[in-house]
Amino acid sequence: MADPASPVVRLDGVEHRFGAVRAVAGVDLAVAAGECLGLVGHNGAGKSTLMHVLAGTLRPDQGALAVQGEVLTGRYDVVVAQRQGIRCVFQEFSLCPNLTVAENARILHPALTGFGWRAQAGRLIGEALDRIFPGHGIAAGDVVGDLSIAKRQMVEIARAFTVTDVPVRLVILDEPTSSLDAMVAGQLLAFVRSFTASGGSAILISHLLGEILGTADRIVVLRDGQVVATRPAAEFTRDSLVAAMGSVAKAEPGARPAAAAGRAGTGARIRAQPARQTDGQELVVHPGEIVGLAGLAGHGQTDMLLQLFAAAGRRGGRTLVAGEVALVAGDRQADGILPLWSIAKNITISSLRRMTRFGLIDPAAEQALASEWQARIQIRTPDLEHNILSLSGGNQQKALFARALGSAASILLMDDPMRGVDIGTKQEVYGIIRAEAAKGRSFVWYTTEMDELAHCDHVYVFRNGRIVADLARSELAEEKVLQASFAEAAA
Amino acid sequence: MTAGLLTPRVLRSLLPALSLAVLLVAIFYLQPRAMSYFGINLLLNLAVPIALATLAQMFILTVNDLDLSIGSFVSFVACIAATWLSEMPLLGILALLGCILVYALLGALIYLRDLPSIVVTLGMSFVWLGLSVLLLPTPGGTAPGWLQALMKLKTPLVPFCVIAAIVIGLVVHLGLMRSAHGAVLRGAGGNPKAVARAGWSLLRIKVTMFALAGCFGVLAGLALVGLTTSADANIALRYTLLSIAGVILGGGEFVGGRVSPIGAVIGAMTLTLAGSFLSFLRLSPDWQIGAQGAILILVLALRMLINRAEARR
Amino acid sequence: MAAEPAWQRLLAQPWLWSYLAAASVWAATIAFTQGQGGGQVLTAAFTFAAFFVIVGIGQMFVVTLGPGNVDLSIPATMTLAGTLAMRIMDGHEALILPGLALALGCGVVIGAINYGLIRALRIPPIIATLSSSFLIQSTAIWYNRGIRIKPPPALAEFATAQVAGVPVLAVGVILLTVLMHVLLTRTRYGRAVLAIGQNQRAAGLAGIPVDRIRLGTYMLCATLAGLCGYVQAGFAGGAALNMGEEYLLASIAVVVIGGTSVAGGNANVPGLWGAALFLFLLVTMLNTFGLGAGIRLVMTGIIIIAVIIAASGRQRAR
Amino acid sequence: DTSAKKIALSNNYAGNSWRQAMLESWQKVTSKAVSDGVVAAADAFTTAENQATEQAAQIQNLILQGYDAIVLNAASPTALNGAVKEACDAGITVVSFDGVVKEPCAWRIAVDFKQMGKDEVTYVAQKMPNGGNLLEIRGLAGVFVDDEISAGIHEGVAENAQFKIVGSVHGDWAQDVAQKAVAGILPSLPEIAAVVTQGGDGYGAAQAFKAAGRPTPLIIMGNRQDELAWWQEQKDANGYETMSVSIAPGVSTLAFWVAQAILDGKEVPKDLVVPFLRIDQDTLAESLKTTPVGGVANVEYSQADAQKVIEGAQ
Ligand SMILES: Nc1ncnc2c1ncn2[C@@H]1O[C@H](COP(=O)(O)OP(=O)(O)OP(=O)(O)O)[C@@H](O)[C@H]1O
Ligand SMILES: Nc1ncnc2c1ncn2[C@@H]1O[C@H](COP(=O)(O)OP(=O)(O)OP(=O)(O)O)[C@@H](O)[C@H]1O
Ligand SMILES: [Mg+2]
Ligand SMILES: [Mg+2]
Repeated sequence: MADPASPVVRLDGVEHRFGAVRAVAGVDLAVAAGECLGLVGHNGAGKSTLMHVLAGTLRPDQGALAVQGEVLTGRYDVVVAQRQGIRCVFQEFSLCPNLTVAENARILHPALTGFGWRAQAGRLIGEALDRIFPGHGIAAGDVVGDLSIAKRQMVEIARAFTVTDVPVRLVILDEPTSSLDAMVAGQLLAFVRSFTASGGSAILISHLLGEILGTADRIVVLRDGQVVATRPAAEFTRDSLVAAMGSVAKAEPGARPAAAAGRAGTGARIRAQPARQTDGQELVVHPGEIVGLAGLAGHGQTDMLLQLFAAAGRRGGRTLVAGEVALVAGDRQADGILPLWSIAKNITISSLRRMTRFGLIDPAAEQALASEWQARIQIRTPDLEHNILSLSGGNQQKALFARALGSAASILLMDDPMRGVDIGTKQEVYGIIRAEAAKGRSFVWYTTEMDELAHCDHVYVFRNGRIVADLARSELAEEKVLQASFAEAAA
Repeated sequence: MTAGLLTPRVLRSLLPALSLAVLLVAIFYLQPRAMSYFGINLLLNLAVPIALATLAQMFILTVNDLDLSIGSFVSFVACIAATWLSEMPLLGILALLGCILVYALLGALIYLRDLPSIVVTLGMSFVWLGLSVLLLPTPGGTAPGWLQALMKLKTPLVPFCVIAAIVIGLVVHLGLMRSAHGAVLRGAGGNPKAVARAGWSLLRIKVTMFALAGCFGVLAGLALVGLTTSADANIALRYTLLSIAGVILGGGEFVGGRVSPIGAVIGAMTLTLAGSFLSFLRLSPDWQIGAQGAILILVLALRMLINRAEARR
Repeated sequence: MAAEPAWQRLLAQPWLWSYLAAASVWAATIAFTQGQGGGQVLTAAFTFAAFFVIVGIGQMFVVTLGPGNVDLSIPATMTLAGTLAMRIMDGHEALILPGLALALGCGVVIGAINYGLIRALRIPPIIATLSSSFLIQSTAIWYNRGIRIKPPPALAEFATAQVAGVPVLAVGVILLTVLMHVLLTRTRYGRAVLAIGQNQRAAGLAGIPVDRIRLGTYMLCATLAGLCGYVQAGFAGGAALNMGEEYLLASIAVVVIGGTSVAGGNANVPGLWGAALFLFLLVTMLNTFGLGAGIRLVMTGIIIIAVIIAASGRQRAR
Repeated sequence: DTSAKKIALSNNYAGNSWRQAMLESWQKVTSKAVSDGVVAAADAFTTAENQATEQAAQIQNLILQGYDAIVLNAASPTALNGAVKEACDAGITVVSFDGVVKEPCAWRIAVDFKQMGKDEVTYVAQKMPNGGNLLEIRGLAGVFVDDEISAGIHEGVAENAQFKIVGSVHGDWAQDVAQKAVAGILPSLPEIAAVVTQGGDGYGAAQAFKAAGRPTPLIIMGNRQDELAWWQEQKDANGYETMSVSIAPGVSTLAFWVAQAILDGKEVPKDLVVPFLRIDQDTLAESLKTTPVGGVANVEYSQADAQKVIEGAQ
């Protein structure tokens, strides 16, 4: 273990406010060389804000900051942080979508200039990608905007580990796995371990507590901007960690009774085939069903959801979608939030038809809907009229959830909707989903978390844009899903 | 994707060139005489200032701003070139440098006060026009001899205007698309926050881009007055719209730092040729104006068709 | 919720500065003439600003759809609608309403064509509307070659009527503005436009019928341009081929000076009046000062920039 | 013999009734000339935007198309010099009219715009020997014609010191713009005795005076039919007196015949002058009768007229 006496970075009494909100309320934090520090806390606990302070992109209102024992308070900013070898993979997408992978690497490295810089940058990022994510399938010349969200995330992570003139001392990973599937996430976590083993330091933020427990040496729990617990990871269990975060750990749900009448009974609400499907295998969804889409990220699940979304309200065609549809988008920055609007307006946009009287939107009904959902899934904000961007990442995701759940749609399409949502809220949302399904709503739920498939009545596993397995609830088992996800075409 | 060379990206970037080629072929078919050194020169020499103005606009669009004043700015430069630059060269050069400085300051102002560039440049368009009217109340003046000589240069084999267009396009391509610094400049259009988080000064980037735009605006004005030999306060007002259309036609986008210098040059040339193509058709005067619109629509529809065909493959 | 004091909310309005600018320009004019004609200048200002506002509303909705959205065919649409209506009415009072319907219908069709080009042929709006404006202008030329036909007297009277120094037309346009403000802020259509302007893809995925809304917006814009052409022809005693020329820049100017964001997703209707009055009064002020054309233009530009700087300072202070 | 020769008209603007009348006259006269076998072709070309750069490109295209002569109404007297020179170098005859070009190799059929401005003031002075305040409506800033007419007006005022220009606005040669500018400045002006214009803005000015509730001054008209009709109305009602002056759109046909004469090998001086078309109180009724409703008073020229103009200059 590293020597805690000479930390790589050290924060003392750091405080940061956004208007009336004390996002970080006096935090002491130190990271030792060779240490992987896990940082957990509910949505809006202040994790990202604290990391912004550490990365130099936000100036703390109070408190001191030291790197390698040198006190830098007051003259600390991004440039200084870079020069000290501190890198940050922010929670929000921080690549330039119009540039190639190699060019994005160059943005981080002022030293990459002169003749042949392009090849050098390509080599640098390529090597990093190979090291962290073997078999990533990303070329240095790819334009970032054309990549899937998972690949973009991989590029951003790999970029943080590239080295030119300054050695990398500390890498901050703010929910790096939220857009990655389990396999790629595993690659990353293994790499983080080897990185810290070779003397580097890392801060890892995640709402998947298993990742934290399995990767971090020490865990810091943040609640409402304050540190409430700091202990070696080995001293935490999943339950004690959840308790420290301030949520009540719920027992895993028992087996849901299979839909009483069986699938053949009622008429299907959705019948669809992926565009690339050749064998006639269909995706079928009945009223009141929760259908899961599984498989590795980027194998056609999102396309399937978009196909269903486009087919809604359209008569005829090969895809049958009988009913109104709402979607929880996977890429919340690009496809979800409306950045100029308040939280309330973001929530109500899909429900306005219900709130229109004599052609005019009824502000009271709007207010009521937003407040109702704020309470139901605990969106942390002093005022729903504040801009949506004032929410923490997880809370933005909750607002998008509220938008879809609050709408009148009978079919909900969910593209990995729990990205960045804290564990307490997840439990609430699982409950809501099950209750809504019981009322007859149908859910099509793409998830990268194996645990969540347990909530589904039926699971379709995708590979290479096709459905390769069709598992009823009774047949569901982790090995089967994994086997179907990876198996080379057998027949 | 089997064909390694013809990826969608390559095809997409070839589209502007393709539509230019189609237009050229159509013109040569209608008027074989145009297919000569002399003919190509006549067809394309006025495209050089437009291409320069289009590139100026492109620099501004790269950082998600829009310049509504480039037309009146080019006019003003032309007025300076036709008066001071030939009578008092030193004063003329200082004035032109001053113009570039004003552009750089505008960039700083727009960034620091977070102003909508479209309003600021709308205001500047009046300022430049007013200055032109003050400098040259009635059309006239004479371009410096060296400038006229340069623009009338008879290069061997390939007309000067073609060489100039290629050189301009390539230089900017190398500077903006291939250089290490160009990547940062474009990145600032794609995700300014990310660029700032990597430690770059957005202020410096804005100022650089606006100064470059001013620089190319000055070049456009000089090239124009070299061709027309004398100036007029209203001479290039149309360049504002032309330059925006040229960038877009060349595959650029209004936001997100997605631009293409070579595309922009080709876009400018396509717009110039579209007008010529029509005069070769000898339409009824009533419909000559409308046909300008129709030809633009045709050129773009053609690109859409190619795009579709490519998407289907 | 914590209620901000009313004055603070007022100060935060994006349109405030265009009104302040208009008021100060007017005050400067009146100071120069030592009080002479202040009321009459205002009457004229409201009369002419009304035309700017009509087209400004349409342009504002289009601009709000997001970056790159702009309608450059407004001048040509005005010309064609005015020309068509005047020629069909040919001075007959009985045809005033059919003439109006024709002018509006002309706008509807043009708007549909514009969006058809944008959508079906994937032509960027700026080039699509520029191209169609050439075609429309040609149609107007072909249709009556610039012959100037007088409007029916009743229409001309309505367009120029004043009650106690208050232009009737301006009152009508103020009512239209109120209606459009409600359309923008209180209806699903308005919300949809604002949402599309922020992020078209996200708006579509939130269930907004993006195509229908955009089509409707381009049609609304062209229809208002048609209306403006009709009223303008009634006001000026006939339609001229160049009657819309200055509306190209002016329509964009009133939108952006009025505080609507060119980046899309953020619009405001009241600002249009402030900006339109400001632009008219600015020209009047400089004319009254009797400055030369060059100085006048330079001053115009500098004042516009000064106003926008002042406005941004206020927004920052929030 | 010019029966094999081809003549082109290069026109920079078609967006007002004057230009439309000009194109119509051209069409009428030249199509007859073509069918009579005087020339082989006489095509008209108009640019989409009123811009010198576009017209320069158009001229270069006409060179490529092998026309023998280009008749030119230029967007700018100087900005086309480069293109005109190229045409001359290619052996093409260039005849400019209305908007003439300064390039020495081209012919010019000019109207003495300065004189026109001066004549307006002279007329006003004659009507109002006691003088008074004048309002000047100008055209488009930075354009040659605007400058010339205005200079003439100011010269006239300098010679008639009893007059004073108390207001000057730019109407951009568009009636609605002129009307707006006048309406804006009017409230701040003292009593106006007369309005001097550049043509086409008279009706709009009259409307603005009416809207402001001010007495109608003497307004110089610009030969548009609506102006003449209004004048006639006022004349019948209260004996209103004024004059109307402008260049006749049909001058394009004169330029055509001059170009034909040059191609025919005739000796033609480089600078020709045509008189402007003036309508006075006594010729009003007749002019109004021959002017199409909504159009412009016009005169078309024949080959013989052209001959006379050429001889007059020699
Ligand atoms: N730009 C901002 N403006 C105003 N308030 C903000 C802003 N950014 C964050 N906040 C507020 O600060 C608090 C802390 O947010 P932060 O993003 O640090 O939370 P987090 O712990 O990272 O949550 P998550 O797990 O959801 O990412 C939240 O209450 C949030 O609403
Ligand atoms: N969504 C919006 N985007 C931009 N500006 C807006 C928006 N909503 C309101 N405004 C501006 O704020 C001003 C005052 O808005 P305010 O909310 O008081 O109006 P309101 O009639 O109460 O509307 P609502 O009932 O929708 O809240 C409006 O005049 C408008 O200019
Ligand atoms: Mg966070
Ligand atoms: Mg309100």
